[in-house]
Amino acid sequence: MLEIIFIGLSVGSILLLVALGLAITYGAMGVINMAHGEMVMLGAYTTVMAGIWLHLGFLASIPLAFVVTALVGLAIERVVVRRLYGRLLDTLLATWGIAILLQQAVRLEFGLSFFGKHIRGLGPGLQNVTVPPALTGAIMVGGEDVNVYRLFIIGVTAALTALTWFIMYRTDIGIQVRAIMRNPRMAAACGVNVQRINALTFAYGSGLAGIAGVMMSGFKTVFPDMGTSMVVDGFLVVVVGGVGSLLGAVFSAGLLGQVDGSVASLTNDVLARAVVFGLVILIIVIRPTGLFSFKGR
Amino acid sequence: MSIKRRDVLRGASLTAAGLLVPPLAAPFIRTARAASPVRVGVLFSLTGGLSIIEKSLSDATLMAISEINAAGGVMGEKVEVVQEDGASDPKTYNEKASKLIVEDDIPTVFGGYTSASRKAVLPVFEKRDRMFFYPTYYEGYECSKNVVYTGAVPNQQLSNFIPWIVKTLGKKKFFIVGSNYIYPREMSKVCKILMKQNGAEWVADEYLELGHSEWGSMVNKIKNSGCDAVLSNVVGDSVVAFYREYKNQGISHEKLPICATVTSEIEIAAMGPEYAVGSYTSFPYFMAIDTPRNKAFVQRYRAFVKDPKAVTHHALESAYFQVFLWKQAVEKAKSVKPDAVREAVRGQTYAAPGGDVKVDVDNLHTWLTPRIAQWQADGQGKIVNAYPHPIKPLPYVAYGETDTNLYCTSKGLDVAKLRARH
Amino acid sequence: MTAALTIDGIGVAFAGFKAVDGVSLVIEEGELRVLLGANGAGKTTLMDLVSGRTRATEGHVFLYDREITNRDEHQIARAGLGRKFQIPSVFKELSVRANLEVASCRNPHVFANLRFGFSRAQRRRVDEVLALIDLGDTADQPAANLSHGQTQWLELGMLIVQDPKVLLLDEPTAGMTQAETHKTAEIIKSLRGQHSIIVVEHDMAFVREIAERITVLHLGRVLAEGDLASIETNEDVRRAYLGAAAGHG
Amino acid sequence: MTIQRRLDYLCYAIFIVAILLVPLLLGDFWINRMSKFLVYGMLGVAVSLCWGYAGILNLGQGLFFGAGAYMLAMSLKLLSNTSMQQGSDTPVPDFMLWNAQPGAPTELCCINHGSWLWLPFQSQWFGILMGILLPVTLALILGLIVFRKRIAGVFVSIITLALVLLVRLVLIDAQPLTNGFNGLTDLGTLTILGYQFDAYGLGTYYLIAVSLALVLIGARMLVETRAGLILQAIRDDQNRVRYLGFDVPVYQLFFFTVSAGIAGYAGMLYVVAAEFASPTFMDLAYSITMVVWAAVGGRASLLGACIGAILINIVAATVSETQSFMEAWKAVIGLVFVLVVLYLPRGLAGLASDIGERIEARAAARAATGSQAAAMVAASRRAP
Repeated sequence: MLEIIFIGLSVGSILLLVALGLAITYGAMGVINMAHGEMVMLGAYTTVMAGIWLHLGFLASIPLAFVVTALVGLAIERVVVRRLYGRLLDTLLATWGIAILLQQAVRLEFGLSFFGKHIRGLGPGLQNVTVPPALTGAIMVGGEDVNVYRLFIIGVTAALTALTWFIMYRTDIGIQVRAIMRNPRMAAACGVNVQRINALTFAYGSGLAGIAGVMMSGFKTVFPDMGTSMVVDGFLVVVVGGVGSLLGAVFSAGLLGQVDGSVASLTNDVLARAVVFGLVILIIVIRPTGLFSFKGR
Repeated sequence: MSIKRRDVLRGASLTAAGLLVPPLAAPFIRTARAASPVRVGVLFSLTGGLSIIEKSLSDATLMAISEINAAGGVMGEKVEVVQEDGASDPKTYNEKASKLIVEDDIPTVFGGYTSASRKAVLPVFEKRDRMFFYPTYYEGYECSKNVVYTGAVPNQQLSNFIPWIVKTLGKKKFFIVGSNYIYPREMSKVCKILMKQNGAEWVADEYLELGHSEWGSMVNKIKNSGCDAVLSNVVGDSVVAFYREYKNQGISHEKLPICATVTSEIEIAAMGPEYAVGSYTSFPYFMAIDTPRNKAFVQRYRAFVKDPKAVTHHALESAYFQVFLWKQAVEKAKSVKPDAVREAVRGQTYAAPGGDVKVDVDNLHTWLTPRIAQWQADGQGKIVNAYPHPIKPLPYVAYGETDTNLYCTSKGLDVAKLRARH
Repeated sequence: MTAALTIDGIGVAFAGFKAVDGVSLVIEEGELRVLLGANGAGKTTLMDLVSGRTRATEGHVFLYDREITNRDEHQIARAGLGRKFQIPSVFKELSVRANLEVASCRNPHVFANLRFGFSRAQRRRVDEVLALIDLGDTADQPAANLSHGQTQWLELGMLIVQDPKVLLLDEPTAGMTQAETHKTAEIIKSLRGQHSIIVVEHDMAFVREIAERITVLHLGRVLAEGDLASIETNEDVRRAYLGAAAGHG
Repeated sequence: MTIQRRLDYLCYAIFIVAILLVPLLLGDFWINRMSKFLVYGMLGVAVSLCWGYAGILNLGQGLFFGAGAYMLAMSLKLLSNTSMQQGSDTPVPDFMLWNAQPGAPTELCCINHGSWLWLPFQSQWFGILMGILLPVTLALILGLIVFRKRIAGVFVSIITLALVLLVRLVLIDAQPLTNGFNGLTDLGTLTILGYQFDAYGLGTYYLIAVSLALVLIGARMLVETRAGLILQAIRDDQNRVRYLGFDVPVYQLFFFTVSAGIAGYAGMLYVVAAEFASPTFMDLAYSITMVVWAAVGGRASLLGACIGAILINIVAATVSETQSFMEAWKAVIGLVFVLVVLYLPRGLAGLASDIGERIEARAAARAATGSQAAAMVAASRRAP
């Protein structure tokens, strides 16, 4: 029983890890960022590249991945997303295009493969990330083997959630972000530099995805398409939780994770996926605004 | 500002127009081709999720062709390649196959990886009677006169594997796990037959969505199932997550080994060998096969793809040698016509990197040598068991086909035998 | 005289706060009633209750002798009640004429509307109203191109085409210039007699121009009711409304 | 009738004539390929109707497309000779024999649990009927729930998205019934009144081209009715429409269902042209791709969305078959998506109407200056 709860908790934390960045970019900014999964992918590739070219360890890649993906996010915001605020569904389509571009960029080694140049760590194949031995294997807790890496992910997710909460609710920038969330024009009238805050928020959301990428690289496979399925799960979590509600995202990730984990343990993984999708539909039908919601833009 | 925007708009529309005009005209312009009499199609996914494997198959095929051309070509003619991208999507596969066959009028195509892609292109080849060389291990139950199958069928991966696990490793209780599609399900069917024959049993037969990477509950089930070996038919990128989760839940391959039918050098390199050390895979080819011929092959491949760390694997080797089988058939028949190639390729033998192979005269599948390898810390398999010689492919082995009682012969499928079975 | 709209002790509470608390009103057929009240007095909420946007927790609403309490908006509309919103709402991407045409569909069912064009009578009516609201020149432009005042008139025009028995007008002159306000008053006065009308307004000049009978709401209750003169001299109203509304100027 | 509308109708006429004439210029392969692309065009119409006119962004259009495709494919599968060859007397799909337990009866009724569901598909007409009926019914049920609950905007998109993922999952898992991941291949040929629709033949092309023309005209007529006008009003402001007395969910439901029916019909036609049905029809990426086609063409224009879908596919096919773009063509397509959303928010149709307006304005200006010049000339003549 304890094992099942732990698995559910861990599935939930992985969902939350990806959803956290989305909860920021979608919830706070009204941008459906379909390229969020590709940010996760870039984070994972940063880990791969840092290992090969800079001989950086796994843990050292975390801040690096944050910076790299945040910068990419910043660039995307500057070039594309900025022109699309308020056109929710257009952001979906444009970022879908960006997602394809990013996947191809990695697959084609940023175009160098055309000139017969190859960069190790890029290209269409699977990549390897070495996880420090301390994070592999299991430790005994109360007579049960507990997966150390999953514990680590739960810890990182908790820390990032706490950090995000702190930024959003306890700092000046957070107040400005929340002001923009509720009424961007009013916020602008009150002297908030909306453009700057939007750019920072988007970069931060992307950076979180980058960290998620580092985490994923340690136990999933690193390849150019790895992000596609993650972004969908992430959106389901955010929408079920209630757009713009950090607490909602935490709660819904926990809920969907537990449902997935326990159904998978009791029956099978395919049914578990089906139940999760069904549950998501049910929740949106019953509470279209999500479990936790407030009226935003 | 407004002028600027209008300029941008105009620029964009010009770009769009520029992009649109040539394709619109394309169907009407017949480009004059330097018509080599020897043209082949190459159809693998260069984009999309499956390109992680299929790109390497495509590279191996192109390498074989360039080697043939360097050595003077086929019947004195350089082989001309028309390549298309299957885009990891059966719809695209189907469309590109018909492009190669109907539009370009190419008699022989090398390609395909998943069963879904093969099934999507098959009608195109059969209706127009062209040849398709398919390099991937697959589930069997197919008897097309338009396909030369150069990968393993279940009996070539399992007939030695299960008995060896039971007798040599002393394992009696299997947990069967696979991706949720036809190949793993069919493999599991053959496994169960062999388990019964060898006095072993299975405690579970579980499936996961293709591409699924959340293994927490499945590995937990394995741990609590009381099995003493895991038979894995898990495919693709799920494999990496599986082996990692396995170790991270504290299971060791020493006590409870994963015995896999799909895990190849590619996945081992991606997960990091430390997660796989001690586990087993059954394939006709491993990169570690210690012959000068194979070592030279690996070196040539690495040079060809300009990647000193590139790995070779079973489907890749098949993708490579099947081009030579085709070359020999063409030279024997002195024709590239599909009919002629089909008849000439029957019984062709070739000294492939992994050992001798032969196209079966009856069912157009390939004689291969089953091998079992145990994965080592360097990411290579140590071959712990091998047949002394290639064995006959039996695509209907799950339905009672044996060496002496063939269902699929050069005359086609013997329906009566299959019917008797049902 | 028959009662066109009867509101009987209606009320609603939001999280314990009674926004409208047992309001009763009777609008006679053909009457033009002005609803006055400070911000938060419950005017818009009362409109929401009557038109079905908000569900009442107590009381009843009758349109002539038909009860419409807590029905869906479209059922209430079909029963003969039209409403104009405080923030003008028109179909921005449709032409001005199309806006009116939508309102002129008599049969609300989808299959009944699977036909082209509009009857001669409908088209004539649309043209008349276009003339009345002075938008004849812009009839083929998208409604998004209209000025704020024109948008208000277009919405008013849609209500006229819809031809309901009872009209609820929520601040029809909000944001208008003096000339526009005057024009609006003319339009509304031209409707008097054919429709029973409730107007919510702050602009006392406008109220003076159109008002016959006035009801004053305060804190969700009816404070006073009577003609202009009696309301203007009512002590309670002076204290509650004019005092509180001083900020409105 | 305004000039713009007249031009609009002219575009429809040109398009329809073009698709009827184009096969005269094409070889077998391009006829087949264009057949498929016209089906995509039909999907563009369905998306535009739902999204551009009703304001409902359905990210699960693939569900209806796939449902239509599978229904017809099931019938055609039973007509295929591979079903007979694999060791059974009555037509049973080959994969059922393959998945069957040893010793199971080889009858469609009872070879496995649920195989009886295939029984009515022995009639080709049942398959054709279901190809429309199933998507329509699915849309009705889904729409009833969603629109009555006044769920709108991105939430509808998320529900449809989750639904298509759910159905795809179940479809793949029900392998003994559906052949799972491999889909239904080796199909028989659709035969109507003795005529066989060969995938590469002109017959199939014209079946699809005429269907597309009819769907296009039908959809256009539909949005020109009063109901269509009301629908667009709903897209702009639901509440206003409610207060005019219309039952908004019924209108949304009606057009959502029509759109689903078109998508289902497109699915059937696709099966005829491509000769297989696959669970990838229900891939999320495919559904999103359809939406992007419509966006490129112009979501608010039925013809625009239709042409957009066809053009994008021609571009994609051509770029991907250009040797130097072989591996990069998806990046090119991605770039086109981004550029279109940024610079052509109303798609190619918007661009076309802008150009039309500019030409009109310029012509008007020229006419004005022309008459001015003539007046000056006249004036100068009069001068001594």
